[in-house]
Amino acid sequence: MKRIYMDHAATTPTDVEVVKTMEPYFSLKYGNPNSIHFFGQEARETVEEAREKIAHLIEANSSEIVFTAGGTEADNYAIKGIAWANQKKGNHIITSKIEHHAVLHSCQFLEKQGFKVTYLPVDKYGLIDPEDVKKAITDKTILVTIMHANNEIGTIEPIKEIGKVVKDAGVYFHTDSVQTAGHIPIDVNDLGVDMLSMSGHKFYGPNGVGALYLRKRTRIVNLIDGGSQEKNRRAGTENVVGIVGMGKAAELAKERLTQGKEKGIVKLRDKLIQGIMNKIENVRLNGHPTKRLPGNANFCFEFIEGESMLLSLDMEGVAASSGSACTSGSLTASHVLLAIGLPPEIAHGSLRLTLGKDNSEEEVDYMIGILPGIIKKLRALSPFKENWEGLK
Amino acid sequence: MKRIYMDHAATTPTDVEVVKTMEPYFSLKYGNPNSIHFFGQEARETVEEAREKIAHLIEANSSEIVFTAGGTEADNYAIKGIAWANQKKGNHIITSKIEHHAVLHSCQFLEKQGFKVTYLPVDKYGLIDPEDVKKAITDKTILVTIMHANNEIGTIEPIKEIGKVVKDAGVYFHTDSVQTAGHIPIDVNDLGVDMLSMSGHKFYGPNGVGALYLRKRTRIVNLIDGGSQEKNRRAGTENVVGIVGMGKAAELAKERLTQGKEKGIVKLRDKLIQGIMNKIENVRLNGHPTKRLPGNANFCFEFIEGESMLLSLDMEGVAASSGSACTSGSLTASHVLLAIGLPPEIAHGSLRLTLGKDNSEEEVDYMIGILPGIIKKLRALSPFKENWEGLK
Amino acid sequence: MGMYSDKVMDHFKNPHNVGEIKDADGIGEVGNPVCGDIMKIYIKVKDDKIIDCKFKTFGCGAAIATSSMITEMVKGKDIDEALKISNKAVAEALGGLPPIKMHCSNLAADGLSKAIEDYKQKSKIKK
Amino acid sequence: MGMYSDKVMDHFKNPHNVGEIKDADGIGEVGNPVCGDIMKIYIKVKDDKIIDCKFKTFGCGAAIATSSMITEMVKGKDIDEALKISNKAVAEALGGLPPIKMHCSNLAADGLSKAIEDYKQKSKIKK
Ligand SMILES: Cc1ncc(COP(=O)(O)O)c(C=O)c1O
Ligand SMILES: Cc1ncc(COP(=O)(O)O)c(C=O)c1O
Repeated sequence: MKRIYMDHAATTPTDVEVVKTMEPYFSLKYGNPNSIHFFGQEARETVEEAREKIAHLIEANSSEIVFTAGGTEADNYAIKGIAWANQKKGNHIITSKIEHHAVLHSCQFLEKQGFKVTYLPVDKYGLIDPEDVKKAITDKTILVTIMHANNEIGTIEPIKEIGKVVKDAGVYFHTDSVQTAGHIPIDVNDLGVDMLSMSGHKFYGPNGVGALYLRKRTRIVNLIDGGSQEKNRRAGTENVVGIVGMGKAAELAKERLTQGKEKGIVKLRDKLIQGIMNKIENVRLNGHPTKRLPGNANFCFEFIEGESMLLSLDMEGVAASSGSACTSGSLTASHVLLAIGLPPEIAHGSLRLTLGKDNSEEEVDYMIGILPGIIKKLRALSPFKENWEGLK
Repeated sequence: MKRIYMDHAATTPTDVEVVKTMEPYFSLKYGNPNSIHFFGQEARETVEEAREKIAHLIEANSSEIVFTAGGTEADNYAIKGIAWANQKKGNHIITSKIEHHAVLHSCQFLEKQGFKVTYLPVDKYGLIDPEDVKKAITDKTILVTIMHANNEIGTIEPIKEIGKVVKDAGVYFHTDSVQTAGHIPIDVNDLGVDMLSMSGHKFYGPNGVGALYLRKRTRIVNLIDGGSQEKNRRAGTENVVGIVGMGKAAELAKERLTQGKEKGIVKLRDKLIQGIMNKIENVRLNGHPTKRLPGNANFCFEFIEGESMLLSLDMEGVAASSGSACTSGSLTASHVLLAIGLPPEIAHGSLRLTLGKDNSEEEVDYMIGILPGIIKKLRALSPFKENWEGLK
Repeated sequence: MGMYSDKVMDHFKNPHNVGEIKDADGIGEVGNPVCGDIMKIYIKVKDDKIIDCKFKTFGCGAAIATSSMITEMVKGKDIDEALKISNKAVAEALGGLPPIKMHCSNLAADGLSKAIEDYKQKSKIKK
Repeated sequence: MGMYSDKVMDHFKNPHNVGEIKDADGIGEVGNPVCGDIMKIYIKVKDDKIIDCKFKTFGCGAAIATSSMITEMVKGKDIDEALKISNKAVAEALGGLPPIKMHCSNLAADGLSKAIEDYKQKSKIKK
């Protein structure tokens, strides 16, 4: 069966060029970068080159990049590390209701350790109001952490505006850029952030590697203690292969962004959104119509549940995702969809299609072609439609 | 130049068979194991197979294996996680003076959070006395963490005996098996441990992946919060490629151990040790003569400093390591060599040669051949030898 | 491969007995839209024997497959026999369900019980 | 590739002026065996000009190379000129040192200063 992948927000295939770049580091150039012999120094050089490339992607200085095992670790490190290092100054953290669990659960961990956390609401598009951030800051606030773009509904937050507010208050500012790094242009100084999380596998790099941008002079305590790697900021033998791969992926992403390639994805996405909205009734687009990630399309289809859509799509060869409880392993619908004001029964009927650089127009057409039939078939099974309180 | 790698304790080349097993998961079978579509389920299955193989290597149940980003994370998770989860029961942790920094610095972090840590001494071979463990346990003790074998001097600790003492006291027991997993037979039930750390790149698997064996019903708090991966025990998109690779490496290691292949390495190691001890004066073997890792040889050469040996060896094509301050990036000599009672100036003159499965007898002979000349040349530069207080 | 057994997928692809029974003798509804699961089971009964059974379900693959399965298992059975069918038996008839689905989307037997209760209630009133 | 510049490695491979000067006019010792670095610099002086300089060093590559380098830099220089040589100048003459080595193994100029001081002390006594 021909398989179409429209789940790039979950993970991306590793670029074949990236794989080629990594290969020699498995069994030939396998040194530990901390070793002073030939093998080690060869690895060291490669790691530093990759660091440069990642810094370049976000217009940072390479000494401000710390490699981690992924986006989740970067988020945990930024949030817990700032909290532990600055607890004498204050115990208050500000975040939003629509953050990734890597951020939310890190905050909840800190609450158990005695910190206080404010979870800001969002509007119906999922946007956070910089004014709300301003109002929430107290003299106990030590950290604001707001995601750059939401992984489910694709909404891009006004980070630059929030950054100004946070800077005025003299508080540390972290953004989870896992969904934006490599996908839209980023300049850490323009955004005004002190920390920024990235994950290799979200932009055609390998999995198991990420990075935290850590602005010079940021007071932080380590999450992972041990050897003196990463200038004493993150212990553990460097994942040379992963780092090399993420570096190459950053280089390729920077090239695509310089060429404005993300605009092609936006076009395909808009075609997908229009096609689906035109052909299917009782459907809603989630997220902001324009302030959204290039590849993200997220819908709610009334009367039906997300997992059943995913199974049906999978049977037709299309890989997609949903915010339904069944697919998240939890019992409640996506916290993001609930935060934008959807009732649970609607939130369960969500479908996320995330396009990548290699999706074609034919694939989008195919999707627009098959979806109405699937929705119709599932709706025929549904006991709702009468006395439905969902949308409207 | 022909290059000889005798630094397998730092990192090992990834087995070519392992690399072959990983390759399809980069760009073809690239799903996120949490996705319910074809790509995701394909990845899920692979991850679970790898988990089985790793469990098999240490005679554990696969549900007790949690994947991490490496040995350091596994150590941090075990130590901090147990401390946080059991602080109502007590605040005392017991470890040894010769642990890896991943353990020592995790303990130091906890000391800053109010925990108390006992650092047990070792004898001249680096052995910890189970009696000392017993005496150190109080009613406040919640965790004992003692390494399975030391990474520098290769000494294998009496974990089974310590395990009995710890079990009698009803305390959690963790062992850092980063240097033993895949190198000597391990049975977690025989050892009597509740937790055991492993690292893929130390036994011909890839870097950036490790695992923590976590005995059922162990009360632990997460180190890395976020998604519900690894049954809510370790968040972050699974590093499928790394996990697959570590699984394959575990399978191959288990095969080698079943065939008793480590005995061949012991033979080579003993030849190396004898050759060097016979041909060079003022040299000392560090670590236990027999209770030591199959591949580990560690010496101190009087009057000279370790880094200069490494540079000289590297010029002759041999990759080795040392516990000298210069190579650790710190200012003091190896804490392990100091703990076994060596004076600093002797500890600075250490050389660690760690053999792997692919080192040949010719390579060992070559090493024995070149080392005396190198030592002689460096000693000619040394201002010591007169009024030397070092060994004896 | 796949999270569900082939039998589950068969029932999901081609669910049996979908629909409502206009003049049903009993209707059972279980689940909660907040959790993403609603099942409605309709039965037609003659001489305390179930002669027809249909369903409508809002829910995941397991919810749909278990609904479909029970409508098959129940036809022609006495209501007392039918009451003995457990959720577990439905899952077994489908070749098992993934662990996380065992307790959330496996409600069809409960739905059937409710439909039979409803039938008993109604027939009491009629008498 | 490598942690050290080619110049450092040249000096490490073939250190210049290794040894002691039996009848040295000044000897300087710096470093600390606890830190893994001891340098001993010997000078022979005539008319306040350094006519010979040798060293013995226990230490890492940088320690050995900087020792070797300074013995070259200093020969034929007036002692006042020689005193002006800084550790940094030695590192520069070697094409730089890795950052972590700048402050630990880069002591040769200090050793030389001590040797010159020793010479001055001794010559005072003689006078
Ligand atoms: C917004 C966001 N933050 C954090 C993460 C976590 O990244 P990873 O799974 O690579 O650790 C993800 C993806 O899962 C994400 O989309
Ligand atoms: C005994 C021991 N523990 C822990 C570690 C840390 O492992 P990793 O560097 O893979 O995180 C190492 C190796 O560096 C080790 O030898």
